[in-house]
Amino acid sequence: MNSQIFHPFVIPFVLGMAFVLTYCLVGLVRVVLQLPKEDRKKFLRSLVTPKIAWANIRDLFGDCLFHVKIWKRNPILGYMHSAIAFGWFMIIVIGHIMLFTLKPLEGVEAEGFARTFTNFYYPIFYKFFATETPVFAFLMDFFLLVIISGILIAVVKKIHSRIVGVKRVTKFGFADNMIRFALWTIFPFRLIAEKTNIMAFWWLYSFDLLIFMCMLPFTRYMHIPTEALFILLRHAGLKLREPRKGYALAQIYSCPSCGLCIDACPMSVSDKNSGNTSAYFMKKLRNGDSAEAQRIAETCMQCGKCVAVCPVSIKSCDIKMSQREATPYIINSDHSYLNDYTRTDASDASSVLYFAGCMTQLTPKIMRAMKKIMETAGEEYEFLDKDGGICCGRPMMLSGKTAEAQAMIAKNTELIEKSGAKKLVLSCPICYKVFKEEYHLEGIEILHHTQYLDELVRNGKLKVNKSDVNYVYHDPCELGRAFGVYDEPREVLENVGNLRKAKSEKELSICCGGSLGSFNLTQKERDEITTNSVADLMFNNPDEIVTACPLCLRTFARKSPVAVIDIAEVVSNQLVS
Amino acid sequence: MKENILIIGGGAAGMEAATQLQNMGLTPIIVEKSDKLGGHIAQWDRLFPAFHPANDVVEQMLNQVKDVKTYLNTEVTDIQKDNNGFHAVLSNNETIDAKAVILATGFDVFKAERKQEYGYGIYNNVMTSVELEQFFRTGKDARINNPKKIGFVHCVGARDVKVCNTYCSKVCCTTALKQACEIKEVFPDAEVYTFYMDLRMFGPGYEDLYLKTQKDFDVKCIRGRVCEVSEDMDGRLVIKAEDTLFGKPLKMTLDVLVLMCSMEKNRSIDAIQTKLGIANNSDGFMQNKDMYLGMNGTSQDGVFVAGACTAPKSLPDTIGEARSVATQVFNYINR
Amino acid sequence: MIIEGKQKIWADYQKDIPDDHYFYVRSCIRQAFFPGSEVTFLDITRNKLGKDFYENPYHTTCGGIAYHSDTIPQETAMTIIARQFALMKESGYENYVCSCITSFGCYTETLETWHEYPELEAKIRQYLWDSCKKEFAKPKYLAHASDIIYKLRFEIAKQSKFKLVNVKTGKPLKVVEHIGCHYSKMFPSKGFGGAEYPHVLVGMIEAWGGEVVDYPERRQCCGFGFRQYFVQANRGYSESNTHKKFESMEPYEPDLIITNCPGCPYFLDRWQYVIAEQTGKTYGKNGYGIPALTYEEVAGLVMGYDPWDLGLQMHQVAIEPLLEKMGIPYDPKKKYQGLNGKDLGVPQCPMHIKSV
Amino acid sequence: MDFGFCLSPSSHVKMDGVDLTTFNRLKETNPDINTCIACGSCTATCTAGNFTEMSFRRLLLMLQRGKEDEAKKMIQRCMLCGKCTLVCPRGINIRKILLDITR
Repeated sequence: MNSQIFHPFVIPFVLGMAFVLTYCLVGLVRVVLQLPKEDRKKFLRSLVTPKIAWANIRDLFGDCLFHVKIWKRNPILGYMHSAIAFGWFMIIVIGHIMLFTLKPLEGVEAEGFARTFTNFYYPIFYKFFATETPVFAFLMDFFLLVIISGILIAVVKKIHSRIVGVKRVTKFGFADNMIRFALWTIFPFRLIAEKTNIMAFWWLYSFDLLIFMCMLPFTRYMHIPTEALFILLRHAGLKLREPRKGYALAQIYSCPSCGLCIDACPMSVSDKNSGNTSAYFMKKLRNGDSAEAQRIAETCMQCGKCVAVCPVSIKSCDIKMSQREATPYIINSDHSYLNDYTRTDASDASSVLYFAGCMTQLTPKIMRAMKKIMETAGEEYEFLDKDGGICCGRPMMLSGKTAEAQAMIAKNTELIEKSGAKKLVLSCPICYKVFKEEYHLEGIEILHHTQYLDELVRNGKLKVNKSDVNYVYHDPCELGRAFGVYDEPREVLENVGNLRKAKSEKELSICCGGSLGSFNLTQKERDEITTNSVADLMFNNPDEIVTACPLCLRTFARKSPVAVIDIAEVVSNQLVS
Repeated sequence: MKENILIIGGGAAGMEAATQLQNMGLTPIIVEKSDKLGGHIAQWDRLFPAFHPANDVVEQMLNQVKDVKTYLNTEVTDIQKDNNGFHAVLSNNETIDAKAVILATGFDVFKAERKQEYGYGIYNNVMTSVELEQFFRTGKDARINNPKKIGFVHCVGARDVKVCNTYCSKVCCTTALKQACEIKEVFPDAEVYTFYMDLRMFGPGYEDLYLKTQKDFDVKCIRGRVCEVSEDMDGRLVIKAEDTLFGKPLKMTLDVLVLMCSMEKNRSIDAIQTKLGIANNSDGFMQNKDMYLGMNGTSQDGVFVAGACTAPKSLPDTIGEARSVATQVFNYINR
Repeated sequence: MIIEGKQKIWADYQKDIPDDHYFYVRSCIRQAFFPGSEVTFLDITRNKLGKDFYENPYHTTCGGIAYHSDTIPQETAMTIIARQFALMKESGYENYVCSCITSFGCYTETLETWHEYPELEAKIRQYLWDSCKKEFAKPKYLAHASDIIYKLRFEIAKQSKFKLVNVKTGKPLKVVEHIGCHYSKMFPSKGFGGAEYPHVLVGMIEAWGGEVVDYPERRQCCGFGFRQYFVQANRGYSESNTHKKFESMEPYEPDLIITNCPGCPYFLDRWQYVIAEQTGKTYGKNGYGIPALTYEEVAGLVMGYDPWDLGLQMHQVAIEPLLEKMGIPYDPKKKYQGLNGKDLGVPQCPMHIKSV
Repeated sequence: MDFGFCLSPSSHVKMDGVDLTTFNRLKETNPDINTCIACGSCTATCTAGNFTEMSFRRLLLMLQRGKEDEAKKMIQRCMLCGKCTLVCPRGINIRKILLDITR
């Protein structure tokens, strides 16, 4: 091969590469600077702590290159992503190894542009400049073909996504479609250029890279560099502050609009609402369309399923919450009327305090069941909100009014601490989440009533007999996905009847549609979601649907062909008195 | 010989009864005091709850009775009963022998001027629901020229001891909302208010009409009976009512006020009715035998009643009763 | 406004009462409010129209002021009324006319109640006998003084020297008529024209050349009600009723208010001063109020009586603008002179409402 | 000059020219707001209603009768717990309306 070390066709590539590197560097600095001071310190410290560093490396390889999470979800998509990502990474690595072994500059006097940038472009176009040893040739061609195989799957996915097991695909703007074609054509051009050595293809190959590099920051492929930074930030355990700055900005740019969350989101049961899923939320945030971002943030039911399936584990729910917290409310709540409220029947001897919560006031059967259970178990119990009580504050926080929820939280805390209870039992997952995360109740164990029932059955305080009723259990979003409480309810149900599986279990369970999280969903839209969720539960046609949340109970009861019953009722019906 | 059945009143009840009797092989004879059949419903534009054109129904009914012997502009002046039936003398001096008599004289609209405080006939822009229905048919009424604010007053001449009508006239709530929607169609940017005590949307599809009135036509329903109407300097109407749900009296200026007048018994039949020995009930309507199994019968054998002459009725009720009176007469004839 | 509609109603509510031979009883407070009214009524009927109106010196209040203030039970009031009827019987009259609207309401109510409950009448007959040893007879016709003036309005018009017309512009005066609530609101059939559109004062205005103003708050009570204004703290409630009426009639710019009750002219007149003091607002032109007169005073003006003999200087709202409009001559100097020319002293002039 | 009494303002709601800006703003995003039949279920179930006279039914009326500042004071009591939305027989998205008022 000729012994040149420079040819003008490399210039477009070098320009593109320079542009994208500087852009990413500037972005990196900007994000880090946007972090509040203590978060920045925490982040930098996390880079050097061995445990976190190891986690970083593991995830950089696991997620960025091998896309392990996509494999778990959908193997074909998994292969497509890892083929392209890992394949590309390998040809760059092998290219640089060859560069250092071949040392092209040795003994050649070259100056100016060539001298400074040779190492930069040489590996990319090595075949043009130098011959290589068979081992390298084989490896380079092998990984090139791996990448092309990945791209072929991408083409198939574009033509008909169902073949690859994806129902809905994100609708892309002009830029995203343009860059997609650029990506598809880079490696075929390279293959042809290397095999036929026709100058036109080398130019095409270099220009393709230029287009790809220059457009990258403005398209979804920006997630390639940003995800790495996001992994580092995530492991540092930062808390999300504002919806478009710092940690959130990193997440916005690391969202690849892959669309997995669209299929997962319960709302995409209707075409109109599939436009309100997280993928589009991130796009709106990125395009700075804050009105639309606000609207979508307020339509989301906060069920957390998109976060559970997101291959890049972006916390879109938290970003939506911070978007709600940033809403300029003109009128603030005034709950001073709570100050002089005292419970008349406050007996401070009870060890177990049961807080029914507002929603359970509307499902009295749950309260009655809990009363019967606690009496049968001989528990020293007390009802905190027999006479209606005070809201736990979670719905207020769900609307972004964190500060205004504090009055309720403070008063409830005061009442709970005054009751001297050791154990606080909640029958509503919505309350459970706020008590676990926002309340500071020293020395008081906070339990959802599924955990409490499991504990009572396990330690023999409750004797139940097993009926032959086939139950299916629906995992409430705030109990399952939020806290991973999957097994206790299933343990309990195994003891009182036969438990059948729903089509989507545990962290994939479909939200009932009644969530208070969403402001905008109309009753009709919620019914569609409920019908879809009920169909999922009826998959193995159970006799009864068991829920562990009063809101799910009321929502399912409207659309379910079979009886919908709370887990406490199931147990109280099977008590051996 | 096919027995004659005398039907007094050629409205919806009379026509439908005649049609059914004809089908049963009897000979109905209709005596109608006005110049045409159809009664009140013939002057109606559209029917609730689905805005169905009224003359659709009336055409069909008229078509079915086209070869029934009918006397128009005629009244029964005298009637005797002897053992082989009824002997009636008409105002055109003809006589009719009939085996049975059906009173289907229907209702009169409450004279709105009796509610002086509403100023009907005194203030320029106060009209009744019947007149508004005429406006929808003809498109012309001196009182309506591009009104910006329109009010409907329910229960005018009903549920009101002061006018001695304590009964509910059943159909005016639904009619009011129907008309509210219709007038909103004609004047889309007008504000329309209805003043009600209870919105009695009793029938199938009526509650949907109520929801549609509120949501699609943005009609504001205020719970409070209008107590007083007066005219301000430029002839607009100042109404006073209490918004009882808000607990405060309110005052409002309107361009047009529509009074939902109640149904009252048609008094013109009183003479014949006494001759036949039929009394009135406490509401002033004809007293039928009993409200359940004897709703078409009366205290006199061979005398039957149908339609709004016994109580305020909607068109479906009237048609239903007309059909049931035909069978009662048929059974009576062949007993 | 469709005038035929009203005429139809007026035709329904006609009262056939004679226009002569009446036993006249006075009001217990009208002399205090507007002393000229009752004496003018008697002077017009007796001297100008030659009618027989007898007044028995022993007649008393009808008891309405106590009855409506809940200080005496109805039976006591009925016994007082029975005594009045007894005096009428002893004086040989069978037609009864009272000067006060509230009395008219009490008399009508009593007669109606006796009609419905004859045993109550017998009981009252017994009470009267036990207390005053008198027997009474129910009057053949009961009328209010304004009914009489209404019936004689055309005779008065014939003898009239002035019209309710603005002499400068020739246009009829815009006159607001306010009917006392007890006149026909309680028993519509007992008032000329019924309750909604009473004709008794409208008839006078039209007969004497004026033009009736029909403003929205026409039916609103003037707020006099004994129970309301006796206690000072409640008086604001009374004043607000009148205020509501004036706010409603203001755009019509009326020249005169004619009333037929003891309380209404007094409140419609006095509250204009209080409202002016409290809100700085007057309802007549350039700082004046709207004169509120009784029907007798208006009849007197129309028949050419001297304004000061009618006692118009006792009104709070200055009467001079009206006199100028009607072209009635008056001597400003004699405004505050007694019958024998004695100087009665000029009252302190209010801050906001002009009183010339 | 103190008379010992004063004019009491008319308790009448003047419907002519009543200020409906807030209500109309809410109507755009919640067309169902008109379908309220004032049955009072929301008020009966209201958590804040146990302690105060918070009443969404009354609040809607206040917004339509020109008593906006009263409405804005009342809404401060609301705990946004959402029970009203659950019980509303007309299916009105009450919680969203409560939020929209406060922005």
